[in-house]
This record gives sequence, C-alpha cells and structure tokens, in this order.
Amino acid sequence: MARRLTAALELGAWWVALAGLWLVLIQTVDTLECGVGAGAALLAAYGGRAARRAAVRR
Amino acid sequence: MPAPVRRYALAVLPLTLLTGLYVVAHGQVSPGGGFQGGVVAATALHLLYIAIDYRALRRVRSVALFTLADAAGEAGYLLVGLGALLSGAAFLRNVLPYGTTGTLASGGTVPLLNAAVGVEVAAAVVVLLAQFLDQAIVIESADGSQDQGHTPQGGASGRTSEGRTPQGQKSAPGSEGGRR
Amino acid sequence: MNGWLAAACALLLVGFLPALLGICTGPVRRRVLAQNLATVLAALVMLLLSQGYARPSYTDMALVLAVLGPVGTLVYERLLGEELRASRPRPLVTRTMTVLGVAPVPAVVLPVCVAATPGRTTLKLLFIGCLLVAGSALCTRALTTPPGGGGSDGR
Amino acid sequence: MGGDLPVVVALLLVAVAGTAAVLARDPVRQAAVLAGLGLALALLFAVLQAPDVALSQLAVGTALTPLMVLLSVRKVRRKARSERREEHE
Repeated sequence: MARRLTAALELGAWWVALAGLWLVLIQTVDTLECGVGAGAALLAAYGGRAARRAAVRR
Repeated sequence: MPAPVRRYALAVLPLTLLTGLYVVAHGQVSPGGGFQGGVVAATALHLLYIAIDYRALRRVRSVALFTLADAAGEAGYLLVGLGALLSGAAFLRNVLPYGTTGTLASGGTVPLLNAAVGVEVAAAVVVLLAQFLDQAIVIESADGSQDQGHTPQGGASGRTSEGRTPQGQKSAPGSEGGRR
Repeated sequence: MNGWLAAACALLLVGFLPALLGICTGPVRRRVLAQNLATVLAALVMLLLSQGYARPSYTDMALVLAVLGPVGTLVYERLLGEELRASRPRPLVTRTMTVLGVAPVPAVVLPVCVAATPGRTTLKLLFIGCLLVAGSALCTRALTTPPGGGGSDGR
Repeated sequence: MGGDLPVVVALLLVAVAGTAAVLARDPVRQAAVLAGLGLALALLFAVLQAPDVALSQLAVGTALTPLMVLLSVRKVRRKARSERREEHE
C-alpha cells in the first residue's frame, strides 16, 4: 500500500510542476487549454516517473 | 555518466516531454506542429540512453509498442480525414467549428491532425533510433573493451545484429557479471 | 532595424561566429565545448529576435534549443567518452568555457524580461534562462572532468 | 541595407558553416560541424520569418543528427576492430 502511495505522490508532484509550467508556456488561458495541459502534464509526469524507475533499477 | 548528469537528465526528461507536447498542441497557434513536437518528445526519451545507459532505455522502450503507436498515429490521421468524408465534405476538409482565433479550438480539425502526426512521428523516431542503437551497441565481453550500453542480443527487439563479434555471444547474458 | 535586431547581429558576429569557428577547427574536445557555447548563443539570439520582430512565439524556438542543446552535447560525451577524456583539460580552458557559456544568459534574458509584457511571459523567459545556464554549466563540467574524476561510463 | 542586416549576417554564418562542413573529412569532426551548420540554418530561417522551418531544423539538427552520425561511426569502427582481430588470430 505504501508503495502505491509514494507512486501517487511522485506522479502528483511531477503533475503539479508540469501543469504549472504548461500554464506559463501558453499565451491565452481557457478551459480547453487547461484540459489539454492537464493531460499533457499527466503524460509527461508518467514519463518522468518511468524514467526514474528505469534508471534506478539495476 | 557522472551523477550530476544523471540527475539533470531525470529532471529535464519530463520537461522535454512537456515541451514536445506543447509544441504539438500549439501547431496552429504558434510555430510548431506534429512533426517538430514529435521529434522533441522522441529525443526526450533518448535522454535515458545518452545520460544513463542503454539498459535503462530498453526498460522503458518496447519497440513493439512504439511500432503500434506509429501505426495508430497514421490511422488517426486517416480517420480524421475520413470523418470529414463521412459528414459529406471532401476528404480532410475541416468540419469542426472555428473557435476564437489564438486559442486551441481555433483550428477546427487541425489540432487533431497535429496530435495524430505528433504520435506518429515520435513513435517513428523511437523505432528508427532503436534500429541504430541495436546495430551500434553489441556485447564486447570477449576482449573486455567495456562498452557503455551493453545489450544482450535477442532482447525485446529479437533481431540478431550483424555487429556481433565473431566469437558469438550466445553466452553473453551469463558473462554480463563483469560489466556495469 | 531596432535596437534588439542590432543586438542580435552583434551577438551573432561577436559570439556565435567565433563559436562556429571553434566548432570547425581544433581538437574534438574543444569542438564539443564550442558547440555547447554556440547552442546557448543561438537560443539567446532567438530571444533577441522575438523581441526585435515583436513576435513572442519565437521564444518557443529558444525553449526547444534550451531543452535540446545540452542533449546534443551529451551525445558526444556518451559516444566519444574515451576519446574526449584521453586529453587532460587545462583548467584555464574549463573556466573560460564555463564563464562564456553562463555569463551572456542573464545579460540577454534580463533586458528581454524587462522589455517584454510582464506576467507569464517573464516567467517563461526566466525558465528558459535557467535551462540555458543549467544545461551549459553541466555540459562544460561533464566534458572537462579529468579522467580520474567521476566520469566512469555507464555507471 | 539596414533592414536586412540580420539576413546578411545569417547568410554569412551559413556560408562559413557550410564550407567547413564540406571541408571536414573525418566523420566525428563532421558531426560537430553539422550541428553548427544546423544552428546557423535555424538562425537564417528565423531571421527570414520562417519559424516553423527553423523549429524543424532545431529539433532534428541539435540532438538527432549527431546521435545518428556518431552511432554509425561507432558501428564502422567496431567492425574494423573486429576484422583486425580476425587477421591476428
């Protein structure tokens, strides 16, 4: 159970950071933009976590 | 690679992925589009090979999945075109309403096409580089020249690589103990 | 031909051209260091052009460069590791390359931030600046760690 | 003349980088020069108001081209080394 919690925490941390970055990158902020940004941030967060786990696992 | 490079790579990889997705999504608003964003995203994935090692990349990248994604991106592009055909307009004609300019919705079907091209180009670049990497990186355990990215042949990609040294590395996985 | 374009031309002639000549001549190690410097200068020129042509969308090019530049330099480190580390780096070269790679970034990013419309664009420019500084400093250090240093491959 | 000074400067850079790319013989050196040429071309496209083309050049020329060139160089060197080892045996 703890493992899934840390996984969710890491994904969440990455997601918040990347969604913030998305908001910084775009010009006009509207609902569609935020939706696409949330999806993209989730994808990138998953990629970041998978990369960290792949790098650490020996 | 030294530790700071590894940490930098693990920090920048998601940022590069997000930049790639940002460039894909805003194809019709600012410079960019499916191709540029797809290449940036694919390069992000290969940061794993460049900064860490080939095995880390192989764990994340399964060539079969990316070949499938390549086909799916292509199919997506076709379906969006056929969608226009089905709704009575010409192939690839825009049928969605034009939103306000400067926003994501302003392109009608263009953002959908950009997304399909983005997926397709990213997957194609990953598969292309997989061929390059499988060729260039082989087991060198015979003469002990430590090669950064060892890959036991016959791995996920399953192709034997002519680059293998003549001694035949069938026993390669067994002799992997010495290398990193 | 406003001031920003003049600054961009000056940066191209004074900074990018020598870096380009550094890429085209000399030993492989110095070429890779010059390539790292050229990438940083190209990104800064993109920022100046975005201000000179009043097109905020040019900052996206600077963003892509800031993100991919260090990757391009690390490719040499990864594939030519042994060759690069064979020759010992002179500390003078290391210091000057680090300073050259890092100093121009604030010198360009800050004026552009001041001139650009405040708000999220300034955050974006600062983010690009941080990426440029981090990437350039890291690559210079990775390229010039002495052979005995932490530069063991693949670990 | 003042209006297109950036274009003239960018063209000069592309000329220098292009000549160097042609003169470079060793593939490893050529990979570095190609990266420099890619940057010069991207700057030229940006100055000529073609940001999409510049972005494509940047995306491909900064990290992908050197990676492919150097991987091919490694493959060719590995083949030459293994052939030399066969001659010795």
